[in-house]
Order: sequence, then structure tokens, then C-alpha cells
Amino acid sequence: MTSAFTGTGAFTFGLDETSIPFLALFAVVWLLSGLYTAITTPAADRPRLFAYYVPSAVGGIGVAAASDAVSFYLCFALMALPAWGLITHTRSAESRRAGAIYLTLTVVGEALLLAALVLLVVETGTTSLPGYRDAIAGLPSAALITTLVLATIALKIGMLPLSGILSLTYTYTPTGPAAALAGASTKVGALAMLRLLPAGGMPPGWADAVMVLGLTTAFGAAVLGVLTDHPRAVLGYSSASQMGLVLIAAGAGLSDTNAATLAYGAVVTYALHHGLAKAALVLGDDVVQRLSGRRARSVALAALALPALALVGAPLTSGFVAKYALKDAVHAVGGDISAAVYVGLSWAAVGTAALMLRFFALTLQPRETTPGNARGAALVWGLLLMLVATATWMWPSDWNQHAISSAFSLSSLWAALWPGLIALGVWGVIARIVPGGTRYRAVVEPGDLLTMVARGASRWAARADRPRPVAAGRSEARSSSLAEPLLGAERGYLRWTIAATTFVLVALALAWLALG
Amino acid sequence: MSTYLIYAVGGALIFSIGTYALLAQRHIMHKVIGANIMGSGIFMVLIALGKRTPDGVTDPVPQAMVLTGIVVTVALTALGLSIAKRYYTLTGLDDLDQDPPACDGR
Amino acid sequence: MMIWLPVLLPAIAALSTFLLGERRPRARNTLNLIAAAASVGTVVVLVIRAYGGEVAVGAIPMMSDLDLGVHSDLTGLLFSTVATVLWMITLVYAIGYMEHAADQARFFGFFALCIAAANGVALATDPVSLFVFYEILTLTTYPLVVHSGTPEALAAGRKYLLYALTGGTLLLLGNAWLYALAGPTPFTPGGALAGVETHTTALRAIFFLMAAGFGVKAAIMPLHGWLPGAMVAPAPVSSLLHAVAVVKAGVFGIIRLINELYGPALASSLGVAQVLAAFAAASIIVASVIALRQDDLKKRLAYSTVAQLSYITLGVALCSPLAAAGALAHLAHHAFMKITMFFTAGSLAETLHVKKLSEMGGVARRMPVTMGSFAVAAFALAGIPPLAGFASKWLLGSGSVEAGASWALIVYVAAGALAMGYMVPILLAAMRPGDHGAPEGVESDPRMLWPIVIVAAMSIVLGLTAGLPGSPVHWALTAVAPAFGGVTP
Amino acid sequence: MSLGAQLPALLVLAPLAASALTFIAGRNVDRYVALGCAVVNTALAVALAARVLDVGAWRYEVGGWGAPLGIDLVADGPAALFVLLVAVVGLAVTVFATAYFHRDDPNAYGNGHFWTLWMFMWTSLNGLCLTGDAFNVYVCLELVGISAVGLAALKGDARALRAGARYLFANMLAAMTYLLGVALLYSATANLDMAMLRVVLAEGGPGESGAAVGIALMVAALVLKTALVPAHFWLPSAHSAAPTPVSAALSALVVKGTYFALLRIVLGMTPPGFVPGLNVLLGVLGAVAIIWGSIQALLQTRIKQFVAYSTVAQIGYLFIVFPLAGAGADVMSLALGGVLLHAATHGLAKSGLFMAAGSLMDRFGTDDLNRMRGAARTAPVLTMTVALAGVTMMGLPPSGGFGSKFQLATASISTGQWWWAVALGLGGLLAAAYMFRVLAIMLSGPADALAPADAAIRLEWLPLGLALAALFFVFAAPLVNELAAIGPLLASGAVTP
Repeated sequence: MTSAFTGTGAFTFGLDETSIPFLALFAVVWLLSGLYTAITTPAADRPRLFAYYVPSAVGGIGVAAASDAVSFYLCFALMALPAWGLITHTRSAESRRAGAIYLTLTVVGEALLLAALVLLVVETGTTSLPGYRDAIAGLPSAALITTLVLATIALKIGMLPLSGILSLTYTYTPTGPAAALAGASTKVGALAMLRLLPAGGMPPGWADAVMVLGLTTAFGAAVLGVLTDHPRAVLGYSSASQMGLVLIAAGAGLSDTNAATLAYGAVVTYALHHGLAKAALVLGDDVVQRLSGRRARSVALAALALPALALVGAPLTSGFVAKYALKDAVHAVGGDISAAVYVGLSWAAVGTAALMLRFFALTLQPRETTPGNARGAALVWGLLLMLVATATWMWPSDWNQHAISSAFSLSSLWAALWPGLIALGVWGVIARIVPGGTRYRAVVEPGDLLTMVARGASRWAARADRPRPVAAGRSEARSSSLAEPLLGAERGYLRWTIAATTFVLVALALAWLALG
Repeated sequence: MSTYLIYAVGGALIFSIGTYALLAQRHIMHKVIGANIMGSGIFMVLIALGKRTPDGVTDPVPQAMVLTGIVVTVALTALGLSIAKRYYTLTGLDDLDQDPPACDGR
Repeated sequence: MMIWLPVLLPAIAALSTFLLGERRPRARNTLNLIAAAASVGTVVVLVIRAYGGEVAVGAIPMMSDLDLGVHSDLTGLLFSTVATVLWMITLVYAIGYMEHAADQARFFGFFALCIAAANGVALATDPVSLFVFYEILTLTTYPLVVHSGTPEALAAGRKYLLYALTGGTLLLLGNAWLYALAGPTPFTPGGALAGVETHTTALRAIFFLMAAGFGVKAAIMPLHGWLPGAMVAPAPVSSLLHAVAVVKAGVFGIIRLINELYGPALASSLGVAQVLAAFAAASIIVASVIALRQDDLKKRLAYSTVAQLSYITLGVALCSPLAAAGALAHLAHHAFMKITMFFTAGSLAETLHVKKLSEMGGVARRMPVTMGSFAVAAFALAGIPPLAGFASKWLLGSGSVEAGASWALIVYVAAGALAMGYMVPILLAAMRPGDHGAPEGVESDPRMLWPIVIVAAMSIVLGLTAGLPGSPVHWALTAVAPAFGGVTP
Repeated sequence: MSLGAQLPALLVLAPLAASALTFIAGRNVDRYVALGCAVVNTALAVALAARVLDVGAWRYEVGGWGAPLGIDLVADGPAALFVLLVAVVGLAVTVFATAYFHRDDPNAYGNGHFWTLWMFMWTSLNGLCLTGDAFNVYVCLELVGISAVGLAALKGDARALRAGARYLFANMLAAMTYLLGVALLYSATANLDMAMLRVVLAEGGPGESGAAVGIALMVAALVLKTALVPAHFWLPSAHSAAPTPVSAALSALVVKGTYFALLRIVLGMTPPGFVPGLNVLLGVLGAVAIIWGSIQALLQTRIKQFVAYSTVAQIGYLFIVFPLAGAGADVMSLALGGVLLHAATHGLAKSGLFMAAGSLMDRFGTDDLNRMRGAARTAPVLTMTVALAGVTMMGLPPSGGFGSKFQLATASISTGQWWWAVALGLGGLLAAAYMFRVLAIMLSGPADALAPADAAIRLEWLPLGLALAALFFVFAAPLVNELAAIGPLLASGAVTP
């Protein structure tokens, strides 16, 4: 198929080192979430839900497989825009607002991405996607392109101060689609990091700045998340926090070519790990609610601990490997800031652990759930859990070998454990001294800042377009205050003596002119 | 002071008097008469002009002009008088600057 | 002779329509449709010949050494094709829309005259000929704007004339000055002012006079004031004239002005193109933001038109081959996208008496096909691939980079986001629950429905085929190449 | 001498004979005599124009005397154009009048006298256009004036008589001023032939200031006759009080005839700069006329007054040529072509506009513009006529008004006097304002009641035809420009005896 624009290429899709892991991740997540959605959604709602789900899934698969700029942009949009229908599926006022906010940010993100892609295509002279990351640093607009791409990614992954977007979308979307969003949608941000951010070659300041941004997001989102009181909202902030860590990895690769290789592996591993684990958490929360038997609930809760621990980076989990890879990358950058970030990484795990504790506390509270096939749902969830446990270890690649091989040293085990222990301790203290224990009320509503801005914006828009009265029949009744004096002047002039005298004066003036 | 100049200055004086009458007199008849006086002033100048030739032979052209001018003035006067009479019959007015009592729309 | 047909055929249709009066509506409609079809056929033949390098020229002596001239170059034919094709489609729509309206002969007559004038604008060979048709267009539009005869319509008409005729006067002065300076200046790709480039001050002044003249119809802010008000006109008028013929005549004038009168090189070395670009960029953003707040559907579309027209203006003013091609392509694409929306607005107003977003609840269920078509056009306008709007926006963006004006690229993508911002609420409003007292799925009159579906489909087709010869994108790339030294980008 | 060379004389004699015949003929015949004469006259005018284009300008010595003693007629391009304009509009007015003045209507005012006066006016207009003698201009002016006053007062009611009287006094004032001017000019130069005078004046010599004052007074008189602001005071009442065909003829032709005499005297007879400041003053007054006339037209509520003030404004355009005098030949040919084009196109459009306005007035039974709502629906042809004539008034393409405005603007800018171009542009905008104000009323609903069409209305296609001719008149511009170049006005084809 000929491409839709300048005739310089075609819509092309293909597999390469980067696309394979993401394609696998997205396929699994969209498929299992889809299955889960099919099982848990009432038949009457299914057509409407899948009308949005399927295009989004197609876009998701396509964005991983795209190997030219325009296909990438097209699939990026195709995945993101229909998700609006998933978010607003319940048609509640909150979900509508969440949908509107989501759509706004998505559209802005699309615009930024388009700008970046146009710059890339024109300045590199090719639409081929895989070559961009090596070429960017040498382009005239390298800084602009990188900024645009970073902004696109920031919107996608919920970088501070936009972290609320993920909690908003997770909270109001039905469970199945929410798992897809959690597992796949944000990971498109990670994909964009690998495709469109320069692999080394930028001035060192870039790496430092982006790593600081990532670390800020990791901490900030964790704080916000702990202060909310819906399990999905917590997961949303957790995603933002985790993607902040991924951003650190991406940042690490911006300036230094060696670090870029390590960062590349870290991003892939982290995306893979986090995508599966977060999807499992979203589904797990719902499965726990659906199970009625006490024993089944206990088993489910125990199983839910697996992805939670993985997120915290507990030893032997996928998160452990991912975090190890991340630390390697940051370490490779060198410099004061990277050293500080390196330290911060361990402390970020404290935040993650706190979020998981808050999540469990909220999940344990009984909630209203839709009736449905609990067994089928649990089965799908079980499949996903198995992948969470094994995927990172089984992935045949070289970039996580180092992490895997060092996984069993004592020092690394300790490094992985202590943040969790600190969080647990603090949690115990809070449970004792805060009224209402660990089930305190929310301080932050889902979407935090974004929700407030959206309220203001809708008030502004509502003031618009007040009808103004049209001056009726102005053509007939000339209300002009000038009209009467002008008409009067002419009437007065038209009197014979005045007019004729004026003429005589004109004639005399002419004669006077003639005399020189 | 040559004869021509006397005639010319006199003519100009008469012309001015006529002009004043045409401009300032309100009565229609006065205006018509004023215009005639203006004409007379010019005719005086023209007649004198015919005599002012280098060789002393009377120039026929100004005389022809005067004759033509008299004819034209007569015609204009006649038209003016007939309009004045008709206007007075219709409205009872002898002054153009006063609005006639009934000015119909057409 | 054939070169005159795109102007003459609609004019003849108009004349016969006036002569028939209100007596025989069926004969009148048939006649108009035949004329439209014949015009389309003529234009197609001309296009095929022009692609083959054969440019027909026609000229009638007008003043001393100035002719009223038309020629079939590719640039002009693109506009002409869009105008005639959409005239035919709009005729069908209008016949359905105006079925029970008064003064139909006046309406259809002036409608056809407008197309004749627009074709003249498109094909004119020199600035004076263009001005002649441009002013005829102004005049023939007026009766359509005030068609209903209501005080609102008359007020809008007054405003339209105030703007358009003032612009026309500036254009006249610019033309007179240019003629005094350089004599006849037939449009030449790359510039027609060789030999007088040294008169920089005069040339700058002439440029701004002319740009202001065209800018009124092109609705460059702050000259846009007439456009939202003119939306009181019947829907087919808003559709064809205020989305296609009239406003495009303005931007087309700017295209000719920069590419073929001054030439991109001179326009940018004089610094005038940059000033125009700044105005256009500001218009894009400001108009888009204003559009966000309109509750009246047609007004929202009008402000969107203001923004989209400035896309084109900005594209030309960047003086790069890709951007100029993008501008020309967008001229065509926007016509199809925006006409879909105005058709829809007309259908809603005529069938459901819905004119505001706040009244649109339930509309999507009542008229799913109509609103579906609207959605396609809306997404196309916002530049979602692979729809038509994306193709032209891609070119415009690439051209911005090519011209070294990354800021323009940012303006374009920001405008795309804003376009989503003002289009999506319309879709959301239509999807809200609401009752329109009729069974779901009952659409409007088929003569109004099918044109909507066809033009919406064109938004898809034009996008998908954008790389093929004969598509507006390919066409535009070919057409603007000579203005940049013949290099096909 | 070939028959073609006699054309100037025939053009004066034919309507004169018709005038006498209509006076003798009865009510049943007079209109046909006039109609026949109009046709013959048109044919003669076409022949004149064709011959001028063919052989160039020539002089016709009346009675074989020859200048300076005798009176010469000059058949040059501009004169041929004006004679042709008088003929075409005159023919239309004649046809319109046959329907307007009912043969059987006992109340039809001035029945019978119209034809005599009208033919007489035609005679004097042709004479005015063709004469090459400064004093003969005076005679023709007065003949035009007398017949025009008679026609303006034809209705015989108080309003018409009052307007007629004012018109008459204005004519008297102008006549006397002109005569004084001619006397002074003759006293200084002992010559009356304009072509000879140009040579004499250009050489300079004794009595120069006397000649200059004479010319100034002649110009002043013609300004009054042409109704240039501030000497327009007689025009609105005279043109609006007259019967419709007369209004059309007065507005379209009479002011054009006197203007043509002015053109001859200022451009053809007087060397540029001979009367310092004269030309600039005329241009300034022209610009003032454009603005002031348009503003007044915008404010009028009576339709014929409205049209009359539009004439006041349009006359202003014709004076923009004077300040450009003395510029190079190519610029002057643009400017002169421009004003001739304007005179012709305005003559066509204004006669159509007056006929349409009069018909609208008769059908609505009122002359109040605000009570003509909905005319676009109930009287579409008349409304269309007003609209198309309006396009000419605004000077928008493709009307001749556009051509004239473009040529004048170009010429102004070429001479560096760009401000005249601005005045032209402003005038176009103001014209649009006053025309569209009226059209908006006609397009608005609901419609006011109007009377069914009578005999005059059956001729509503005639004014439409005139307006259409004006609408496409820019395409006649090449012909007009060619005619403008033939003759002494541009000094390119000076015809000296």
C-alpha cells in the first residue's frame, strides 16, 4: 500500500529487536484482558465495549509492529483514541470527565508526537522508524525533537504533574479494559522511548535532567497514590511512579552511548515486567472481590502478593531483575547526579512498597461487584500470573543476563529487601497512630490536579456564546447621530442665496487664481 | 482714460449690481430682472470691445456676440416669467425659498 | 473557447434560472444539474490536458493593455475542480434543503453565479482579471447571505459587505499601483515582477494592500469579523460558499500573490511573507480557541474555518515547496471536510431544528449515518491518519521544517489538537441522551443525506489515495513545483 | 465634400428638424416623429464614430466661412463618443417616454411639449459636443439649459415649477458668468476658435492675465452647469421633480454635455498651468463631491432624491482628470480614457437607474424608500436593474465604472498623486454603502403592497438593458480609449484649421 503523504514510503510493519518484546507483551495483555472482559461483561454491554476495545487492541499491536513513522503515528492514535470509549463505558459523570481529560491529554500527545515525527522524517529524509534513535543526536533539531518526544512520553506515562491521568483512567474503566490500559497503554510510552529518544550523543545535562524528572515522578506519584482510597487509583499512581523509574532508564541513555545500551535493556525488561505485573494486579483486585468463598479469597490474596512483590522488586521476582538492570544503567552514566539518582532508586522502592500495602488494605475492604463468571475470571488471571512469574526469566536475550546472573548475590538480595521492610515498619506505625488505621479516607481524589483544571475549563467553556440581541431594522430607522446634522447642513446650504453666493465666491476664487 | 476702459468699468459695475439682485432679491421677478441687468453689463463691455482694434475698423464678432446674447437672454427671461406666473398662480408665493403649502409626493 | 466554459456554463445556468423564475422548479433543477455536470466534465477535460502540459488561454480585451484572461494551469484547475464538483453535490443537497423555501429562483441563480465567479478567480491569468472575478464573487454572494430577509440576515449582509468591499478597494488600489509601477503582470510561477524588484517600499506596500484585500475573504484575523455572522445564510450557502468558494477565493488569491506574482523568493526577501505568516499563525491559534467556546454549531464551524484557512495562508507564506503544496492540497481537502460538516449542520437545523450543541442530545441515535459522516470529517479535519486532513497537514508540517520554521510546525500540531478540542465536543454532544420525537435511525431527506455521505467518503478516499497521481496532494506538488524553480519536491 | 464629412452638421440638423415637426404634428404623430428621429440620430452617431475611427478627426466649417470668422464643428474621438452616448441613451429615453406619456391620457402633463423640448435638447446636446468655438459653446449651453428647464418643470405642479425656477436661475447665473468670461477671453486674444486659442495661449503674449481670468470664469460657469459641489444646489430638486424619462435624460446626458464642454476648454484649449491652481482646485472639488454627494445619497429617504445625489457624487469622479493634466501622453491617455469611460458608463447606468426608480415609485405609490420592502420578490426585474446599476455606481468589475476607476487610479499613482486614488476608493465604498442600503430594503421582507404593472412598467426590460450595458462596459474600454486618443484633447491628433 502506498503511503498517504509524500510518496517517500509505504505503511510498513516488521519485527526487530525492539518490536518483538513489546509485540509479545501487548498481544498477551490485550488478549487476556479481552478474554477477561468477555467473561465478566454482561452480554448486552459487550458490543458497545468491544466496539472500542478491538480498534484499540489493533492499534496496540500495530504500534509495536510499525516500522515507519506514519504507521507508528497512525497506530499510536488508533490505540489511544478509542480508549476514550472504554473509560466512559459506565457513562457516569465522573467517567465522562475522566474521558474528557484523557482525550485532551491524548490529543495533545498526538500533536506533539506528530511534530516530532515530521521533524524526524524531514531532517533524516527517511520514514524508517528503527534508525531514528541513532540519528537524532546529529540532527539540527535534536533538542526540539527530544523535547517533543519527552513531552509525548510524559503525557503517556503520567509524569508529574500529570500523574493523575493514570489513576483517572484506571478508576473508571471496566476491569478488563483497565488491565489492558495498565498493561499495554502506558508501555507505549516505553516503546516511544526506545524508538524516538536519542541513543546517546546528547549533552550530559539532558541525561541528568530527565533522570531527575523520572525520580521526582517516582516519588511524587507514590505520595499521591498513598493518599487516595480506591484500589485502582492506587494502582494508577503506582504505574505513574513505576514509569517514572522507566523514564530514569531512558534518561540514562540520552547522553552516553555505553549507558544507552544498558538503558535499552532496562527499559525493555522493566516494561515487560511492569506491564504483566500491573495487569495482574488490576485483574486480581477484581477477582478477589468476585470470589465468595473465604478460602478462595485467601488463596487469591496470596496469589495477588506475587505481582505486588514483583513491583516492589523483591528477590526472585521479575521486578528484581528489572530493577537491577535499571541500576546498572544509571550507574553507567557517571557523575554526581546519577550517583544521587542511584541512591534514590532504592528509596523509590520504599514508596512502591507503601503503595502496595495501601492497595492490599483497600482490596481487603468489601465492595460492590458485578456478578459474573468468577471461575473463568480467576482462570484468566491465573494464566497471567504464571507469565508474571516466569516471563522475565525465560526471555532469551542478552541484555538481562547480567541482572539474572547477579540476582543471587547476598548484597543484591539485601538491597532488594530493605526498602520493603522499612515500608512495612512505617505502615505498622501508621496503623497504630492514625485514626481509622490503614483504611483512612482519601486526601487526594483520582486525577488530582487534572480534575481541578478540567472543572475550571468546563466552567470557562460554558460561559461562551451568549446570544447578543441584533439591532433590529437598523436600516430603516437610522439612529446615527450624524445623519440629522449632515442632512440639515445640506438643507441649509440649498437655500438659493447661500448656494448661489457660494458659487460666485468659487468663481471669484478661480478668477483670483487666474490673476496669479 | 480710454473709452474702452470707461465702458469696461461701467459694464463690470452693472454686472455686479445684477449679480447682487439675482443672489439676494427674494422676489422671483426681481431675480429675472437682475439677470437681465447682468447681461446688459456684459453687452456694454462687448460693444466697446468691437471698437478696440489696431486698425480702427470695427470688429464684427463682438457685435454678433451681443446680438446672440440678447436673443438668449430674451428666451431665458420669457421662460423665467412664465414659470414665475404659473408658480404664483398655483401657490400664491413669489419667493422660492418658502416651502409651498402642498408639495405632493410625485 | 473551452477554457471559458467553467465560467460561462454556471453563468448560463444562472441566467436561465432567473428567466424561468418561480414557474418551473423541476426544469430549473434539472437545468442547474446539467450545467453542473457539464462544468465538471469540462474541468476534467481541462485537467487531463493540463497534466499533459497543454495550458489553454482565453482573453478578452478590457483596458488599454489589460485583458480579462483565464488559463487552465494546474493550480487554478485544482480550485476550479473543487468548486465545480462540490457545486454539483451541493445542488442536490440544496434542492432537498430548499424544497419549500421562498425565492428559489433568486437563490439558485446567484448560487450558480457565485460558482462562475469562483471559477473565474481560479483560472484568472493576472491580478486584474482575478480582481474582476473576485469582486463579482463578493457581489453575487450578498443576495445569498441576506436570503431570508430577516434583520439578522440584513445585519450580517451589511457586515459582510463592509469587510469585503473595503478589502476589494484595497485590492483595487494595490492593483492600480502595481500596474502603474510594472504594467501588466500576468501570473508567472516564481514571480512576475522581474525588473522592478528594486522598488522595495512600493512592492511592500502593494503586497500588504493586496494581502489585506485577499485576507478579508481568507478571514485572516483581524479581518474575519464577517464570517461568523454570515452563517445566517441558508445551509447550502454556508456549505459551498463559506467553506469552499468564497473563503477559498481569498486564500487562493494569496497563493497566486506569493507564488506567481511576487514569487516565493522575492516575497521572503522583502520580508512580507514573514509578516503574513505571523498573522496567519496567530489566526490559527486564536480562532481555534474561540471555536472551543461556541455553542452555536455553525459558529463553531465558522471559527474552525477561520483557523483552517490560515493553515493555508501560513503554508504559502512559508515560501517552501512542500508547505506551498500542502497549502494547495489543504485548500481541496478542507473543502470536502468542512462541507460535510456544514451539510450536517444544515440537516440538523432543517430536519430536527437543532442549531446548538446544547440541543444536540440524542442526535447520534436519531441520525447515525449523518453523524457518522460528520465524525469522519471531524477526525479528518483534526488530522487523524489516514484521512485527508492528515495528508495535507503532514505536507504543511514538513514544509515548515523544510523552511526552517519549526515554530510553524508547532502551530500546526497545536492547531490539530485544538481542532480535536472543538470537534470532539460536537460528537460528544450528539451522543448524549436526548429525544427528538421520532424513531431512531430516521435520517433526513435522501437528497440531503447522500451528499453528506459522499463528501464524507471523499475525506477518506482523498486521504488514502494521497500518494497517487491525480490526488490533490500529488496535484499540488506538481502545480507548485514551477514556482520553486521546477523542482518537484 | 463627401457625405461622411457632413455628419456633424446632420447630427445637429436632424433633431432640430424633428423638434419643429413634433411641434406641428398632432398628438398621434409626434411620438413617432421623435422615435424616427432617435433612430436616425443613433445611426448618424454610429456613422460618425465609425468615420472618426476610420479617418481620424476633422473639422466642419459651418456655411463654409471657416475659423476664426465662422464657426467650426470638430468631429474628434471624444466628441463622437459623447454623441454616441447621447444617441444611445436618447433612443432608450425616447422609447421609454412613448410608454410613459400616454397618448390617450388627458392629464398627462406637458403632453406634446415633451417631444418638442426633448428633440430640441438633443439638438443642442449634439451641438455642444461637436462645437469647436468658445462662443458657440455658450449658445449651445443656453439652448440645452432652456430646454432642460422646460423639461424639468414639465409636470407643472408647484414642486416642479419651484425646482425649474431654481434650475433656470442657476442657468442664468452660469450663462452670464460664461458670457463675461468669453468677453474677457476675446478681448485678450481676439479669437474664439478653441484650437487656435490653444496655440495663441501657449505662445503667451499681451493680455495674458485677462485671458486667464476669462477662462476661469468660463470654467466656473461650466462647473455650475455640471453641478460640481458646491455648485450642485440646483440638481437634486430639478432631477427628482421631473418626469421619469426627463430625470433619466437630465442625469445621464445634460451634465455630461456640459462636462464635455469643460473638458474641451480645460484640456483642449488651455495649456496646462495657464491658470495656476485651476486644475488642482477642480480635482479637490471633485473629491469633495464624491464624498459629500455619497453621504447625502446615503441619508436620503426619497428614491429620486437618492438617485440624484448619487449623480452629484458620480460627477466628482469626472474631475479627477484635471489635476493630472500635463503628465506624459501615456498617463494622460489612461486618465482621459478613464473619465470618458466613466461618463459613458454612468450615462447608461444612471438612465437605467432613474427609469427603474421612477417605475418603482409609481408602482409602490410612494417615493419613500423605506416603504419599498420586498421589491426583490414583487418587482424582481426593477430590483435587478437597481442592483446592476448600483454595481456601476460602486465602480466594481466588470462595469465601466471599474475600468474608469482603475485607469484613473493608475494614472494618479503614476503621477505620484496617489491621494486621488484614495478618494476614488473611498467613493466606491460610499457608493456601496448607499446602494446596498437601498438594496437591503428591497431584499427584506415582508413585502409592501404595490400596484400592478402598467404600460410604463411593461418597459422594465429597457432600464435593465441599459444597466446591463453599463455592467459589461469595461469591455468597451479599448474602444473608448481609442476614441479618446483621436483629437486635440490629447494633442496627439490636433486638428487645426
